[in-house]
Amino acid sequence: MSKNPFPLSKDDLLIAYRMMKTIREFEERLHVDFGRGEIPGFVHLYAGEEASAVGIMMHLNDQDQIASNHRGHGHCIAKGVDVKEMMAEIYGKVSGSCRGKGGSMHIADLSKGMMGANGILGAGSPLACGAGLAAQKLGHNGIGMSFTGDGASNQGTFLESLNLAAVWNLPVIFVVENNGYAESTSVDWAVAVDSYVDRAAGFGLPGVTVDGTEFFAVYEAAGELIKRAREGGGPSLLECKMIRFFGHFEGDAQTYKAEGENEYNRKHHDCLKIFRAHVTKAGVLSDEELDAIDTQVLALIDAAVEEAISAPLPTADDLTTDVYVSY
Amino acid sequence: MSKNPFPLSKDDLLIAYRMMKTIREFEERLHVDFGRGEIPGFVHLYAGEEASAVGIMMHLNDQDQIASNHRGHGHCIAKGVDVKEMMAEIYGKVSGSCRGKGGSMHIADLSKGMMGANGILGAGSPLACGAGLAAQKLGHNGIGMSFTGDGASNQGTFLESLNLAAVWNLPVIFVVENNGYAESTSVDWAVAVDSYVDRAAGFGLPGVTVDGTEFFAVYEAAGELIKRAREGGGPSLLECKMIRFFGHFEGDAQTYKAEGENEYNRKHHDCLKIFRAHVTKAGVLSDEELDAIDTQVLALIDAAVEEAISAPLPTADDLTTDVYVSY
Amino acid sequence: MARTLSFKDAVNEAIDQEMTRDPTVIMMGEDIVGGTGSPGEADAWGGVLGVTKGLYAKHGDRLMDTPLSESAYIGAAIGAATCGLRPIAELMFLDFLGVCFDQMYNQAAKFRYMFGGKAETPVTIRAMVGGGFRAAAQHSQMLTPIITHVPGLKVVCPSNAYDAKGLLIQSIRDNDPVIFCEHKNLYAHEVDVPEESYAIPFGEANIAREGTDATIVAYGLMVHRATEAAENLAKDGIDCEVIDLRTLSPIDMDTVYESVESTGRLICVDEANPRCSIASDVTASVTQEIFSSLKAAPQLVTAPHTPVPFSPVLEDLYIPSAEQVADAVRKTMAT
Amino acid sequence: MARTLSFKDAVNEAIDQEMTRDPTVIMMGEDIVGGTGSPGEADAWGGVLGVTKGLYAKHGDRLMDTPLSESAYIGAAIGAATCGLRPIAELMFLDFLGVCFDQMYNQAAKFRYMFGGKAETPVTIRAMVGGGFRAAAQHSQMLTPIITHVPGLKVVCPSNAYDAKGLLIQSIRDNDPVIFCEHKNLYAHEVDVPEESYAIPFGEANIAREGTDATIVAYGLMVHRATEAAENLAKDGIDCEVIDLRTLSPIDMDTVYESVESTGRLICVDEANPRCSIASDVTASVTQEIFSSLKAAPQLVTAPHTPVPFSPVLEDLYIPSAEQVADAVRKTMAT
Ligand SMILES: Cc1ncc(C[n+]2csc(CCOP(=O)(O)OP(=O)(O)O)c2C)c(N)n1
Ligand SMILES: Cc1ncc(C[n+]2csc(CCOP(=O)(O)OP(=O)(O)O)c2C)c(N)n1
Ligand SMILES: [Mg+2]
Ligand SMILES: [Mg+2]
Repeated sequence: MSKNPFPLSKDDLLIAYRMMKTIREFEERLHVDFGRGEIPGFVHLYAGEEASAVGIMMHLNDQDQIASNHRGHGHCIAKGVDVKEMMAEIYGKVSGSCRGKGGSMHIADLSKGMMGANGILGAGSPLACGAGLAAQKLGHNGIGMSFTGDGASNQGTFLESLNLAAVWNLPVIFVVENNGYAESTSVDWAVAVDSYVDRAAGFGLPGVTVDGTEFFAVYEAAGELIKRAREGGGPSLLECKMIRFFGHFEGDAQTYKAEGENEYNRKHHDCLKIFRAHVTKAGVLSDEELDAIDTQVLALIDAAVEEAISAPLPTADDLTTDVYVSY
Repeated sequence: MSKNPFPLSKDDLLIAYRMMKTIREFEERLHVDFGRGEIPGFVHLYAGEEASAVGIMMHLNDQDQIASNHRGHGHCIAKGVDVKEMMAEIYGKVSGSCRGKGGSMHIADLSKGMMGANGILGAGSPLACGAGLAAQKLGHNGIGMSFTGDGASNQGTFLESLNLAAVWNLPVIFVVENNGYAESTSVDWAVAVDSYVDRAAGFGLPGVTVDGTEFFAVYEAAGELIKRAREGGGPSLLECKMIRFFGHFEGDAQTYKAEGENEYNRKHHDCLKIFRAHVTKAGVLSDEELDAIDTQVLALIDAAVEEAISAPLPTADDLTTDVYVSY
Repeated sequence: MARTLSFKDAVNEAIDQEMTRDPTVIMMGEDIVGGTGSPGEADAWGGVLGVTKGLYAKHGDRLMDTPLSESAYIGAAIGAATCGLRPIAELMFLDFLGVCFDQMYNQAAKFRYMFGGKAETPVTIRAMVGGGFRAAAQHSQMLTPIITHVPGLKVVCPSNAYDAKGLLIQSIRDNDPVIFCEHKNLYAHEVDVPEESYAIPFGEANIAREGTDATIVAYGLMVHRATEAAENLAKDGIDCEVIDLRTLSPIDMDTVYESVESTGRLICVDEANPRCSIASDVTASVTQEIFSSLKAAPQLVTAPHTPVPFSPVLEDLYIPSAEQVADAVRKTMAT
Repeated sequence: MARTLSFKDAVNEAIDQEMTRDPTVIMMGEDIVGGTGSPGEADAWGGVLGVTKGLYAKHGDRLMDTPLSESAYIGAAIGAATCGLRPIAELMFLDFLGVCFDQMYNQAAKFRYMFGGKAETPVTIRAMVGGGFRAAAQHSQMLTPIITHVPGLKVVCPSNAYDAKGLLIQSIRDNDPVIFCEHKNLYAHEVDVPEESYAIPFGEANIAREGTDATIVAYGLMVHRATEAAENLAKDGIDCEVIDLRTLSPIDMDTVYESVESTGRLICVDEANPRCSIASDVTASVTQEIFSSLKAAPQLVTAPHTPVPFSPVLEDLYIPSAEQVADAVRKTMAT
């Protein structure tokens, strides 16, 4: 086997691939099951964007906290939230990550450093500042990470947070996952600046733009910014340009997209295929190794769905618990 | 008399001086009367900052609308709101601009294009976008102007408005009146960017910084941006660096300022003195002409106070009127 | 001419007719046109559930997509309303009011009073409300009590397509700021709706069902639960009057008083959380004003004091049911 | 040892003692230190009315000034609360909640429920409330009903320095998000306050005055108006009980029920606007739960349904007076 030219060990490459693949299959499966009418509520899928979540999260530990958004499954999985519990949550079962009370848009697990998906655009950015502040005041070297889309980058909460993080020199990184659309509206129209580097500069922050379909590009850029933040260098912004394979949410007819756009992207800009090509071409991982992971992941997702379906529902008692710690 | 080197006619120079002087005396008088316990509520004085309001407002007509902030007296006077009604308002009288219901922080006169002082930081910026939108949709060439301080430039409402105005290409100008402090906090600390030109650029807007104690600098920069907006060129940001002669509000001990700061500024950075020096040195206006205005302004303010004091108070009937147009 | 129309289509028609009638009416919101700047179809969405679909084709740039900046665009709608336009702004879900509430309650609601009667703010803010969509804690709330508390705001929450059309037309024409609440679980509900334009005045409750034994007061989706309860109770010989408030501010307490004066019994049904709710508001007014007419303790039927849960089983328990309403009626009848 | 302390100093002392006791307590807000980055005195303000003055000298960087970005820093306090700190955030005036409300009601309030009990959010948000300062429509509101409506938030509104100290200490120690409302017109009011630290449990109303003829329920400044009314009525032989709710959520209805069961008469006094108010909330609960104890129609005394006017004469008419309270008592006694 040839020398590993990548900044990750072979083991870590396998972990990264497994995570990305897990996200992909989780989402593909939800897409199918939603179409069959088995999933309640609003479901926003992360398929196509996996390299961003995983490229970043490979640098984080449980002490680091992330604040996610409505499109949160990928962030959750990459941050280590239990996949079966997630699936059960989305099915509204009491065995879910949030005992069935949260659903797709509110999965959280603070013990894993996942502060919560969020149904309110931009709302996670101040929360991530809070995570950074806690790290700073408690004197550990954890960081806070805020994940928003291109659309949410026009929210006051997000913009105020850039300034606050800069003023307080917080160990926080603002990831803008730019998939070109906010619902049906184009980023080119809605975000009045050509480059997020300039938007960051408007708040005195360094900004970096990367191709978010390239795992290694994300991994390297995120690594530098995270290292900087851990060492007291302060906040920064990371834009990942990426592609949303599905509609805004399940049920979206996507007529605002160009003809053939999804097919083209699946073919040429699939971050999983790109990753596979890199690592196999370099001879560090083999197709067999990766295929084996694929099989295991599929089995995991199958099991997760089966267990979710057969898991018990919450009962009337659950309705009024967990509001207050004490009241 | 020598040739007029200024971009305003002699008549307009006299008008500008009279406005600035009116603002100054209005505020100086309030400072004294507040100290005597005669003025209720929170009062934020504009003294020292007159060149900004007047340098800008000389370009505007009644169709142009401005959205002001808590430090609004200067904007009101420069926009043509009746000085006696303003004084009566601050005294809580029924003859006031708002029938005594608004007070210092809520003076408005939409017929003069004054959409209101505002007690909520940043809240005027979206409203000014609305004025620009109305002009755009109604097809007249009016503009909207937003006035905020350096502190309020960190509010989400202000920041969102920059983006919205850019995306909709609204005829709106965002004036940041940077007087170095937000209450007691320094702009250098609280605004995480060295130049407002960069903050504007983060939203794709042109930004200009001027010395706001120099009437002519403000006048020229504002003129260009306003012309641009009227002609469909879109929004922009104008930073006026200026000096607040008094405390944040009346009653502020100002211990956060440097020793002698106020005295030094009064001596060297008084926009009225600077204006007088320019126009008399150029031989366009004489000290006698300006002194005559001073006398008239003092008389006006005296009369305004006297009338305000003797004006009738609102009565119980006024308490529950003017909430709805119909209910 | 009347035909059957869904709530959703009634809203669309009201906007269409008012935009046609009055050139100063404009509309803005997130994806209310849809596809702005995107490579595909223009007018791709018509709002997240397609309510405004087709209006762009008719009225063009008078409908505007917005960036995801509720404070800025709702504030802009409010500012424009004071400057000669009559804007409709869509706040996708009323649940999002937390990012733009200042513009609603400290600006729009207060201009007229703060400015001594010298400003008018004819803005309509449309927003989806309510549960049953399995949309969880941040997309399912009934925040009507919060906005009803605010003096200067008018609050509308129709229960059917007929009222939706007439009340939305009135909202757009009204010279005060109006928050127009559309229950997402009523969008598909159909009733007869005239084609021609009509306005339903604010502050006039509708007696959805006449009855003599007890008065059930409700609004929005709860009108249907109340009516269902009344139909079921009728089988047991209990004859309930159901009052649909239609507008929460102004509120038509006279109709409520008249009804309770004749029935002597009051049940208030509210999909909102219980504390400081519309249910408590109506109950308090009735007991203060016509206490001696009451034959028994008034009953409040509301959601529990918790956020809205996601799991369908829990959400179904959360939203007041016809059964809960019937139980409350039976309780008042027992004394 | 007790000595006389003002409400303002009691707040300061509570924060001081908790910061000394617990290293995870931090505090942030606009100018709560004052002078950050400015050339003059550090700790120049201690908040806009000097409430936190002196704390920076003792606790240093654990008190932090903020940029004027309420959503960001209050959200940061909330986020930090889920990550091991116990932050106190000052929202200068509760009137400003419109620019940061989402963080309060959709985030802090809902985490625990949405996340299935797995999050705790021990954050305290201090804010000034109420009128009488001639601060006009956007700085004088009593928005307690809006926050009390929200499940997941606890709401505290003390009427005196003793309660302020004990309830603020409890707020900081409490593991749920608490909105701590400080009436700006009570800051100078003094009572005996022990030097040592003590916590007053939530959900325990205080009987400010015992009486047998009628029950007056109030909170904050209104407790003083109610007590004044009671003293005046006593001269006419009417003996009122005055209940100070102290915490609005949780609310101690048992104490109210017990009192009304013995007096048979209820008057609710609320500085807030009337619709969906604390007054209507308490009235509705009483009528639903102990209807048969009521001898007469309950009376609500609130501000009118208008914004707060600026002019001192109008503002004095706006805020419920002891006279209005007494009139309401007389009205209930007449039947
Ligand atoms: C405050 C707020 N406004 C609007 C919405 C409705 N909404 C949910 S997702 C979305 C689009 C978000 O776009 P973007 O931030 O680019 O994220 P993406 O969906 O592309 O991942 C909108 C408008 C919301 N959830 N919260
Ligand atoms: C949303 C909001 N937050 C806080 C305040 C309190 N406040 C009033 S003025 C002020 C400082 C404003 O500073 P700046 O914007 O620089 O204006 P300046 O007073 O210097 O003219 C603050 C914090 C407010 N009125 N509104
Ligand atoms: Mg996007
Ligand atoms: Mg300033």
